[in-house]
Amino acid sequence: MKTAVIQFPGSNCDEDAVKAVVATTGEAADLVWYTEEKLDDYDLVIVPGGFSYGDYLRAGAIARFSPVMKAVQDHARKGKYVLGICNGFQILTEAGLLPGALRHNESLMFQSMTLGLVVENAATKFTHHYDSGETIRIPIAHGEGNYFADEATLRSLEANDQIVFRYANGENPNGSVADIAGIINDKGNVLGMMPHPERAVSELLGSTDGKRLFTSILTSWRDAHGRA
Amino acid sequence: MEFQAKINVTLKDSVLDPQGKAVTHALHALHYESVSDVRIGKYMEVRLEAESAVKATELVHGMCEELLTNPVIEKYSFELVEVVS
Amino acid sequence: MEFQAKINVTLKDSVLDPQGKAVTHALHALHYESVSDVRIGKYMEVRLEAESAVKATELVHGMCEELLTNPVIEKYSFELVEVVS
Amino acid sequence: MAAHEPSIEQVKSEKIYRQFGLTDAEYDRIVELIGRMPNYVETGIFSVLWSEHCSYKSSKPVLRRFPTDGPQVLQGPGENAGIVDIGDGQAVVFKIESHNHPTAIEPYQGAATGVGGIIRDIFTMGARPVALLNSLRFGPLDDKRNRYLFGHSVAGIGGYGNCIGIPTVGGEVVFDERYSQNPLVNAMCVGLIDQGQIAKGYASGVGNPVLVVGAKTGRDGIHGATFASAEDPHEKERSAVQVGDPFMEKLLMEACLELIATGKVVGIQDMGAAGLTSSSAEMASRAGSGLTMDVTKVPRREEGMTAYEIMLSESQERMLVVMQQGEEHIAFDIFEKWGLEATVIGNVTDDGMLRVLDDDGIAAEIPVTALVDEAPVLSRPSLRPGYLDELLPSPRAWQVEDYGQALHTLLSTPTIASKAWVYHQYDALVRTETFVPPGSDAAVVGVPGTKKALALVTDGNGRQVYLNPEQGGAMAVAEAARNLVVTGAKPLAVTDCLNYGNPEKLDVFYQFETSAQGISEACRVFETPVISGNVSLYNESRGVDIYPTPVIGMVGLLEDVAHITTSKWKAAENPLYLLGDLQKGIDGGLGGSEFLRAFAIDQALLYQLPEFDLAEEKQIQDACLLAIHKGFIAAAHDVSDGGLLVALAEMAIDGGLGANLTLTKWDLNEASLASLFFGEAPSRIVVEVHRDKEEAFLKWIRQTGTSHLRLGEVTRDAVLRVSSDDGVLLEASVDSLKNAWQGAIPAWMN
Ligand SMILES: Nc1ncnc2c1ncn2[C@@H]1O[C@H](COP(=O)(O)OP(=O)(O)O)[C@@H](O)[C@H]1O
Ligand SMILES: [Mg+2]
Repeated sequence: MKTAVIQFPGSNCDEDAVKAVVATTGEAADLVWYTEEKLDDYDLVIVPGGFSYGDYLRAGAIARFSPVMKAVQDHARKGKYVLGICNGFQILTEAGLLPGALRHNESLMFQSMTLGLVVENAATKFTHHYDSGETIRIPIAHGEGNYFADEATLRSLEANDQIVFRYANGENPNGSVADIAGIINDKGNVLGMMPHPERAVSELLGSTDGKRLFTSILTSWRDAHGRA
Repeated sequence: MEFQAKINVTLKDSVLDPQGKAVTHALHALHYESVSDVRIGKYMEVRLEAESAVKATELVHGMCEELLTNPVIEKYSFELVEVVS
Repeated sequence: MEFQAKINVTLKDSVLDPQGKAVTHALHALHYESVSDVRIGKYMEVRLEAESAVKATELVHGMCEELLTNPVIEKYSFELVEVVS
Repeated sequence: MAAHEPSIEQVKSEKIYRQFGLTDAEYDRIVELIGRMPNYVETGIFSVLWSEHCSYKSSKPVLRRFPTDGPQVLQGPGENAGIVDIGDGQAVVFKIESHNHPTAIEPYQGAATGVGGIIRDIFTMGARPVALLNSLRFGPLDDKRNRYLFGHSVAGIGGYGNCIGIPTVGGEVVFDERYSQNPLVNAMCVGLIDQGQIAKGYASGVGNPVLVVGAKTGRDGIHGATFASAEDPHEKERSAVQVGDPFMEKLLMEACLELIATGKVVGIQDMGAAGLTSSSAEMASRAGSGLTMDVTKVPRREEGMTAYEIMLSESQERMLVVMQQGEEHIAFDIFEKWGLEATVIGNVTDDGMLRVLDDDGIAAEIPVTALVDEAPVLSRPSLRPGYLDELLPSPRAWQVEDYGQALHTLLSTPTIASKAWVYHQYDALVRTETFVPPGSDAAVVGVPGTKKALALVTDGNGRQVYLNPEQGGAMAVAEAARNLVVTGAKPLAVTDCLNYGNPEKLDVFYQFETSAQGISEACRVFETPVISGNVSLYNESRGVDIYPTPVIGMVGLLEDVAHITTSKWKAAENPLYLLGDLQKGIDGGLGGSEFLRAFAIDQALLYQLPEFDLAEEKQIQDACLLAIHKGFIAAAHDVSDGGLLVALAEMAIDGGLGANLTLTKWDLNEASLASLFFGEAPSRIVVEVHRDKEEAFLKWIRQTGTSHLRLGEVTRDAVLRVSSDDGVLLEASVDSLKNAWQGAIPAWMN
């Protein structure tokens, strides 16, 4: 499995994502500069966290127009994997790859802490190594993670099992509707989440609960490509 | 011709405005009890060159829809003035 | 009487506006090359009760200076309308 | 000369130099040095370079006494930041800086640009910034304006660090009336570097091009440096506020590190206080060269800027770079890749002159030595303040109705309470090397690719320094070292931020020089030389000075991440020990404590501090560190603000476990319990020992001759219980302690 981690000028979790992919899957990951127009060689594209363009105007608003995003759109359309983490999730919603929008946290404060997430859907290509309903601990760090979608969108997200992660009971840090922390598109190949699984991949970092996200993707890809 | 667009971006009525709520509280604490509601949005001043006011209006609508607002949660209105130098 | 104040808050001209700068660049990249400058500020709609327009104007000035703006870097202007229900 | 600028004669006759903060004597000295009367631009240049902020004219003679050498020191004070060897060809680069005055005017931007400035100091050296810390002082939270200053400063610190992607891993916050008018915001940055990559601020090599890189220059912060030294920030002109652009700084950082790595950079320096003026003068001074710069080539954001304004602007996110001649294109290419400007504005000369050109020719021409080497040095008079000799012996006895209640109250005083409200606004984990995030004694960040890690801390206690400047200064260093040691790290070196009131007052200057003396002594004992630092004077408003508040930033090394130790209790039945002398703790009494401040604020400044012995402190720290390295210790936490019970409560809350503590055979009558529980005598550490290693620990600790006392053991039952022979003295559920401790700051702020 080949992974591309997109690097916008203000990305800052790009190297962390590379490290996490290498550490958890043993497969290589490349940093890909935002001016790149082709991602054909890659199986998984990670849009990492950070402040792509200083997050001026709205988080992710400017990044979605950068050249590489056309390639990310293509990649997604072909059914290949796209994972947006934090700022990456914001960019994917701005780009229309995922429904809804991320508003300022209700507290109006940036919030950074490790908290509980409930795996709502463990049947996706990204989460099948988790148990459904399991609570895992993953760090968050964002100022605009307050997920919003209108009634109709919410209903269809629920109906199609597209809500993949919710903040555990009482731990919603930002006011997201329905405690939503991560969603997947209807085709099941684009996942966006505010928490940072790449920050939970070793005992030293305080949690290893992020590992299984990456290993889930790897085995999904291997199964689909008939590799061991 | 040079124009200035004064654009107001606000959250749609159906979207909660925590900032507005916080400011309302703060105003009450400062003894502005007669304030009943505050909504907070963005204000942008954009200077641009265009052949005509019609063309400029078109351009401003374009940039509002493409970049300056997120239609999932926001709406906008603007006023265009010609800049005479 | 009920009033609505529409307040625009902008950075003073001499103060750097990194947001405006970033948005200008982005607009250029989106082929709105004719945009020469963008300044980004805040827009607020405040509803309040007051005996008269004069009194309401006074109140709005008060809250702008006390809370809604930081006079060290920002300036503001507003428009007052009576709300007839 | 630009239109409307005062003439040379007017500068003199109308004493315009006074508005810039120059004295008559200083003006005369300038005339003598350059052999003529300075014009307006030259006067402005002199005024900023000779300001307290840039010239250190009051503090220089005092700073010279700091120990700055050691086998580990690769770069001491004098560069943009100090550098310390951590082995294997790598080094750690760090410095602390104040942004107090700007914060008082515009807390969000003031704090944010403070962070931006200190980050530039680190990557200027060629180092990759890996961690940020801060040290904050505000007035009490029951005041609305204090809450505004505190809330916005914290948001500004987070806003900058979070965006640029450097984790903010630690710091401290203290609330006291003395800081209401003069809040303190000190920011520290730590970077890592390969020793071969070190860059310096030298403008050498005749003909080499001088470039301005990064942001465009505007009228921001003109005279910020003088303003930083001015008495009352509120009177200061409003245009002096700078706005930070962390996104721009991120680009600038990446571009500069890429540029330095090419090896074609001769010298590089960030533009901090006094912008182009101080960066160019300092770079020329270090190299003994001259510089000629054409300010019309400097990219500007605003129209009609004069030479004066361009030279003095403090626009953020800019650097001055000297490249090897003919290699400019390397800079152009790299900066273009990052979407930034790099512009040649002049070149290095050998005539020792700082020469500024504008449209009209020469706007200023001053010998660099006159600006830098000849800057005034003051030997300010000082006088021991009378209050010091009127302090009463520290009281041991205090009437306390209910120790449990008193502990809850102490835990909910904002200075002691959990700072989670603060550090939850900081991204502490970006870079995925933060092994101990905020919330323990010191933060730990890994050194990528090795088993090593750095432990980082900032510490200071203004009230203690006020009560005993020399001892208080030494205690600040000791506390910083102790916080590193309990984390498992060996202290390496110090950066210091010296925040004081008006140095023209004899007693303030006494506090300054005497506390610096204490810092020096302690740094010698701990073998932690001072490698960088910053001085902030004139923290005074309406005649009231802040407490003398030296803040110590200290960095320690863990050779192996396996030694990382945190303060939270780990397992039930593990024994708890106190390292240090319990009787001395009792005898030390309540002088200088948070307890007095909380329960008898009118007496908070009446008493002497508990005794402090540097040699004893060092011995206890050495023993603690060795015990950790020998694998005896499950958790360790020093006794500081709030005293012994607060330290125990913090360990309990973090671990979610309780403890049974039995204090027998001590003279524990009413007359000594308060000081045992709440006194703040230094040199004490609580350790949780692995149950199966208790015997080995005891055998070993006895051999070292370290005072120690078994306090009791950890319990699964989350209750903190303290008893004596006479029965239970205190019993409190850890949950209720936790609520008091965690709820206090949010209750004020949300
Ligand atoms: N301003 C701050 N920024 C980041 N972390 C902070 C800040 N203030 C306090 N902390 C963190 O809270 C914890 C407790 O701080 P403090 O009570 O000062 O510790 P100590 O008494 O051990 O010096 C530490 O981990 C510290 O880094
Ligand atoms: Mg401590």
